[in-house]
Amino acid sequence: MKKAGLRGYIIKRLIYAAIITWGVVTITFVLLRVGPMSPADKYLSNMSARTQDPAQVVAAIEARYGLDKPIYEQYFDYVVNLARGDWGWSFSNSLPVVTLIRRHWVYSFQLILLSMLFSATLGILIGVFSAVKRYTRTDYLATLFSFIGISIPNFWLGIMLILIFSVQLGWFKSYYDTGLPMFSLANLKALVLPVITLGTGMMAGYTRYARSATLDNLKQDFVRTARAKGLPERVVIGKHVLRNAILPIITIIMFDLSGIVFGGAYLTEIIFGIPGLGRVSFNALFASDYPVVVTITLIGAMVVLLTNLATDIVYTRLDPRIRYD
Amino acid sequence: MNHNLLEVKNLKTYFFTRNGVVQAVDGVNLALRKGENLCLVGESGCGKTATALSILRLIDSPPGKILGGEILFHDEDLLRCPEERLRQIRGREIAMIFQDPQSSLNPVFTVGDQIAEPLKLHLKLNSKEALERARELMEQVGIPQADERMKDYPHQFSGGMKQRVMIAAALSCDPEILIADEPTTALDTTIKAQILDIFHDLKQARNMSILFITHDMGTVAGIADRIVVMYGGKIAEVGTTFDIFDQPAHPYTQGLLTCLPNISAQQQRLTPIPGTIPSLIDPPSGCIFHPRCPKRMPICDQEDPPEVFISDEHRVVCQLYKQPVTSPGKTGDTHSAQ
Amino acid sequence: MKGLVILLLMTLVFTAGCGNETPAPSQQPAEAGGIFIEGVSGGDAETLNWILASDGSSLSYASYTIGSLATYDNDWNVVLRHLAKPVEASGDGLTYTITIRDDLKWSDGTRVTAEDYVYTLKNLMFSDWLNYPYQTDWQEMVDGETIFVEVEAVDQTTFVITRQTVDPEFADNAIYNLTPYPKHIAVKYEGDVKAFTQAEEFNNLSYTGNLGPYRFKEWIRNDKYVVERNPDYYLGQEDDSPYFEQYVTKMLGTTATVHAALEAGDITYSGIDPEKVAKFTELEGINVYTVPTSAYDLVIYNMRNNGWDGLKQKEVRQALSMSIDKQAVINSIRLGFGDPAFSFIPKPSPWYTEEGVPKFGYGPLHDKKKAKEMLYAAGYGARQPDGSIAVQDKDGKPLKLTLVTTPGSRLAEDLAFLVKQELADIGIEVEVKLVPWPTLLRKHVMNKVPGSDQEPRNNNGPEAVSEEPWDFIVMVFNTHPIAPSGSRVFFSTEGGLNFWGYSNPRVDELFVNIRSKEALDIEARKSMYAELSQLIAEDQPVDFLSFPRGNHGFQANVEGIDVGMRLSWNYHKWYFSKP
Amino acid sequence: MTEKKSGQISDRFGGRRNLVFFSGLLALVAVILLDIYLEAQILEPMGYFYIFFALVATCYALYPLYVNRRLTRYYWERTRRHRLSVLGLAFIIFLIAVALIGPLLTPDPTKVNFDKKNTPPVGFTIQQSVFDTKTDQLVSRETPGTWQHPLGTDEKGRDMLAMLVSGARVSLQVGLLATLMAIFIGALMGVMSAYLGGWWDNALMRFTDVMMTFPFFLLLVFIIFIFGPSLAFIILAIGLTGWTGTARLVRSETLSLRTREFVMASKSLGASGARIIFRHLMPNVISSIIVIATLSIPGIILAEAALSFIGLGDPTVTSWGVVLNAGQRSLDTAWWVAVEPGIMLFLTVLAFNFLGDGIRDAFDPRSQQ
Repeated sequence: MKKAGLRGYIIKRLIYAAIITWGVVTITFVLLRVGPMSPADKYLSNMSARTQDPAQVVAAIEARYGLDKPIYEQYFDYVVNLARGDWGWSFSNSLPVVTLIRRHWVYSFQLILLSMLFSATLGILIGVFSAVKRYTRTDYLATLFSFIGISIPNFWLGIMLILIFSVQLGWFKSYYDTGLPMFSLANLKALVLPVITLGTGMMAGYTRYARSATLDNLKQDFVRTARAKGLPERVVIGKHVLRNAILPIITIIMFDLSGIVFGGAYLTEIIFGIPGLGRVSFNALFASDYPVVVTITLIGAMVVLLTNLATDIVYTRLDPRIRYD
Repeated sequence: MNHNLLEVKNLKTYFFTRNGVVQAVDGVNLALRKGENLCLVGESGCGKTATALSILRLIDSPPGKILGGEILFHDEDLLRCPEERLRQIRGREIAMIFQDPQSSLNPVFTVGDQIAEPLKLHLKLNSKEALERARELMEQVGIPQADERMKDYPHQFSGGMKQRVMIAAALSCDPEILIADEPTTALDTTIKAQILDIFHDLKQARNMSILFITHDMGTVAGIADRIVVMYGGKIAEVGTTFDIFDQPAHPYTQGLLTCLPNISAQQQRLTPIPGTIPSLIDPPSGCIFHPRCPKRMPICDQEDPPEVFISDEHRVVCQLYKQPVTSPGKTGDTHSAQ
Repeated sequence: MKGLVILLLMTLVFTAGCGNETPAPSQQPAEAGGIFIEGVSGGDAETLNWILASDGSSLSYASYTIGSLATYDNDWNVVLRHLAKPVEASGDGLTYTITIRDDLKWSDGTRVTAEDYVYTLKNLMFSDWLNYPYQTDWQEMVDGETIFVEVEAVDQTTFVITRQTVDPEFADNAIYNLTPYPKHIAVKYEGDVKAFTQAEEFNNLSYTGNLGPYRFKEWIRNDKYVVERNPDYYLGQEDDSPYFEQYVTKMLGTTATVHAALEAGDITYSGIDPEKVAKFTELEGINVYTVPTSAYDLVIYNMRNNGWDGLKQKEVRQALSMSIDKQAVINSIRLGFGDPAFSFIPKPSPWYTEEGVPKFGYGPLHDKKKAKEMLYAAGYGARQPDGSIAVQDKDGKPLKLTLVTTPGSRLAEDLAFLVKQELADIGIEVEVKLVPWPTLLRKHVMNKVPGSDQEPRNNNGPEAVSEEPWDFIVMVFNTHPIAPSGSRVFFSTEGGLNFWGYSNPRVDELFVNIRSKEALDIEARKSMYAELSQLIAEDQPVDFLSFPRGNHGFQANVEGIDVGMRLSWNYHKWYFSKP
Repeated sequence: MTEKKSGQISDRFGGRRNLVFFSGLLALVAVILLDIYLEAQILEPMGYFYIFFALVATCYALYPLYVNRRLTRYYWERTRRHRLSVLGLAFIIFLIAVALIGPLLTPDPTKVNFDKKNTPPVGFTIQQSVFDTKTDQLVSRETPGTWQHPLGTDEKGRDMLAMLVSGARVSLQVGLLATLMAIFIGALMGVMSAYLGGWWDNALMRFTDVMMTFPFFLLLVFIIFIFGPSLAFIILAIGLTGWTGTARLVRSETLSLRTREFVMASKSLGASGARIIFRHLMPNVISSIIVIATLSIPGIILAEAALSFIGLGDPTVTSWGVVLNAGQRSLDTAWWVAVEPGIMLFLTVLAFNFLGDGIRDAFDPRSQQ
């Protein structure tokens, strides 16, 4: 009964995921084709090229990128090629989009990973602490801090950090060097400001979630039971409360990926010149290199979809209370 | 010789809420003797639970705060001992069971773990030993297939079974005192009877002192040795089961008893106590029961009622009994409320 | 530096130029070692498959590994590169004989032959299927028809180019920039544009053998482009050059980041904003070199039918130019790092002249009062009771004109707002519209005759107009100082980039003459350029503002730099001094 | 007789208020279509937004607030308990005043003056390189702040104060109008989905899922880039991409309400679908909508600022993001250009967050204590 319910639930989620994937792919195709700049237009933005016969140029360039076929055939090719792992050819980088992404995703991943580690650890710590010390000055300070953290525009924070620590104090001047190992000291140092930039907002959010989740659970009867058993407070909080509070927090962290993290990482990479997918996408956008932009957006969507799916499924394992029907 | 295992003296526990100060427990005295089953009865919100929680200092703070009094356990004042010492007592010497087994068990740990937890903590058993002991305890409280079921999570148990788990966890370290805060309230009638049976057996088998808190006079009759009746954060009447049921002195106790369906008396209707429970933020002056009291006297809203000993074991706090039977001077329960 | 000089490439990014100071020659011998890092704030290149590239960065990236036939030094002398000897032009200016070195090799060891060049020209650059963007450099008009020049291989190292019309600047404009593709590899992709675009050898320059001082190592898009020392470099056989282990182009996002990196010593070289020059000059470890450039900024007047009518009158254009202060541009925007521009020929060019060139907006001809008088005379003003002139449209309404430029470039924005400020002084209100480059091209530059089924082009004849109306556009153009005749695309009536609709028969004639037999005579050409300068400055189809100077900051341990307009012409000989 | 008839008509729409709203909406759409058809600018695009905003605000905020004065007062009392939310509200009112009146008092924010460039705010003095025409040299000149430009000037000598005031107007416009768009679409989707149920519900919710799956900002950037950055379009695009959360919430609220007795009761009395939706469901989810609207505003203001910051803002308006973008470029020469708009942005977002938090607590039945 239970097993069947779980399997049914997972199958249902997978079917949804498939439908959503199809929707996402279709929308990206539409975006790709409504773009007013075709690669031919892009080519023609070089004014010297403009002296040639435009019709001939357009035909030649469209042939270069397979855009001369009827639209339904293009759609079909697009879907099939995506499935085959052929994500098109960058208009302005002279290489397959897939190669470009394979090169750059790690930098985004590193930034996001470090920021999440930083923000989740600190955020949960502060949130739990603030809940335990609720209605004290510490708590109010933590709450105010989280309000500030949520409200501070992260791109502005990035600039301010540069202004203070890089321009005025001269502490963090180095740039991220792809020639060095990803976790080399120099690169980690170069990532300090970006991680704070991206992490502060998230941390503030997690502080709030952690505080309210901890408060919710602190009110629960089982906390009293645990105390009545004579457990020290740190075990009561650290084991009984946190174990219950952590699931909703993790869910929120996972769901955060879509809006806050990707948007934030995008801006952070641009501000700090980290060669991740955000910066690639940004540069590609201004080069009107739509296949790259669209594919990165698509990847973002798929990451969101998969993490949500994974979170849902893992949740069923982690939280014994969940019922699947 | 002091045969009181636990003495609560002049306990005051207030809750400081946004709307005002709730005087949940206001000068309560009571004593639990070795091997007895003491029942604390009263309507909801009269301070029973707050009293019980105060004993182990489990009041949520804020908003609750224990303002004064003493709680003597083996002549040690639990209100003044360090937190560290208190933790050694909790679960080891004084265990507690709560009203709602549903929420009192942590949903994300297996019941086996939760029963074994105090064993590991207090008796320093290793995991294996603790789990083995937990299994035995589960069998003792009548959970079938304990082997299997200890790996289950609370939500896979029925309400009655959960309460058995709670009891097993409370009993794990063989405490001297068991405080049971309305352990049967959330249960069906038939399950309730089974749980009460366990309590009955416990007293027989282990000679354990039990502080049993309930609002249900019917439950009380079956298991109590002595009864404490509380009203509005204060003690109304204390006496043996026989005293209370046979010669209830306080009008409130009398009221409670008339509420009870009495089959032998062939009553047609239950007589509820008229009026509602008073606000403990702004309690009525004088006797707190006077607005609802059928035997109200003019003095009742003027003066605090005195504590009167009707017999050695039977005392009542009411103006009706103002001509005091002089106290024979037995120690223990006789501290004045003032 | 960038071996291929891109002619007339309209760009908002300045390339480096020429010099006015020479560092003391170093005592130390050059020695290989160290990594040279150039910091840039702009975007990345598009492709290393240079024939497909439509941007300057791509050509410059490729030039590190492949080089061209020749380049220029700071005195504009031709310096041979792949050439074994100077290009021999026949007396009638129609035949060019080109002899390449015999020690040039592809990566697979095969020799680079004249046939490779001929193939590259005929089968790739002149082909329909590849659409080489700069085909016009190799075309000529014969009997009203545009045809390609003739190319023929003579032997292993010699090939001949034959023209039917004379162009004295053909070598400068086209031949010296020529770079070959290996025929034996390229034939595999012939005719298949997709395969050619995606060909791995071409996209990572793995074929370039000993043709350039460096070899391709790594390209991380939007981050850095790395080339490493080529030990086989044909010029390095005697002097062991180049001396850097690697030459890195590092993209750093904003100029602020670039400046910080230079100051921190993370990079070796970068351009420096005028505001920062004083600061970097004072820094111990940094040398700042200021050199002229061949780019100029300008305000273009729309003389087509969708611009303000007044702009069609020469006097009105002169009046407007007269009220825009060139010195203010140089002082406030460039902080002094610039020279006033009066015509399209930059000052270091041998063809530069000021004789007879009116200097609107400079010195005595910067006169707002006189400008108003001229506008009044042209019918665009009313005399006020107090004798002053209120500038207004013919119908008596106040003048409101639109200036279009691209956002994101601080320079263009500053220029636009300065023009707005200057014209506000004579009573013309200017609305500044910031439009992204592609949109600007599509909506404001490209034009066609209304109602016709023409494909929009940059110049579709005098009747054509752009989709959106506009009055001024602020842009930056570039001129080849040795061969400025390429500017005919801007200023002749039929010029492919004359999108503002300028037409002067005498100018057209001069541009034709400059590419004819009579111009083979240097003096004759000089006088033609002088007349062109005078005519265009007189007509003011555009208001030339300034030729900026570039500021370049190097770590002080970089030796061997020949400071000048062509700052990096010998960059393979730069080296780090030992501490 | 006629009164009865009009009553019937309005009943079909779920009350007179809805009738007024839909007539207004219809008229607006007609004018827009006419505008497109005639290719004549009857109104600026922003004008339509304002009319729409006023229509919604009157029908669904001001009017009910006025009619239910007691309830309004009750919620106000509850909101007021949060001192921070009152503070937030005060700042927002101040900002609205600045946006409305400020432009009349400050100079033209687009007026450049290169002689006065990079003037620091009052009380600060900086050293900057200027070109000295007398010596033809680059000299370092001490530039003190002046009261003429209390907050300083930017690299083109534009007055920072004037630009910030203009930015306040833009941010509030975007924040309020785009939120309204998003909430309106979201609420409509949510209620429809819940009410229609079955296949429709499934389709609408999967579509919501698809939209939710896209990283919001990346999608927004792309759409704005493709269709061009004008303020009206930015508002539209944010509205069209930012509705998903509202749709989800409204759907679940409606679903839980749909089975309640009063809906059952009116169904059994034969009420029409529209009547049930507008008369019974909408008013009951409106408190959730108000809460989510207040809490969405800061995110939307930030989205516009971020777009402007990366160069995709409307170049014809001076928004805080645009100034910030310029400020980033001159970080090492004129720090205040980046600092000042950021502080305004931060305070505005903070104020809306404070207010939103207060309103949420006020409307949350769980925080009854």
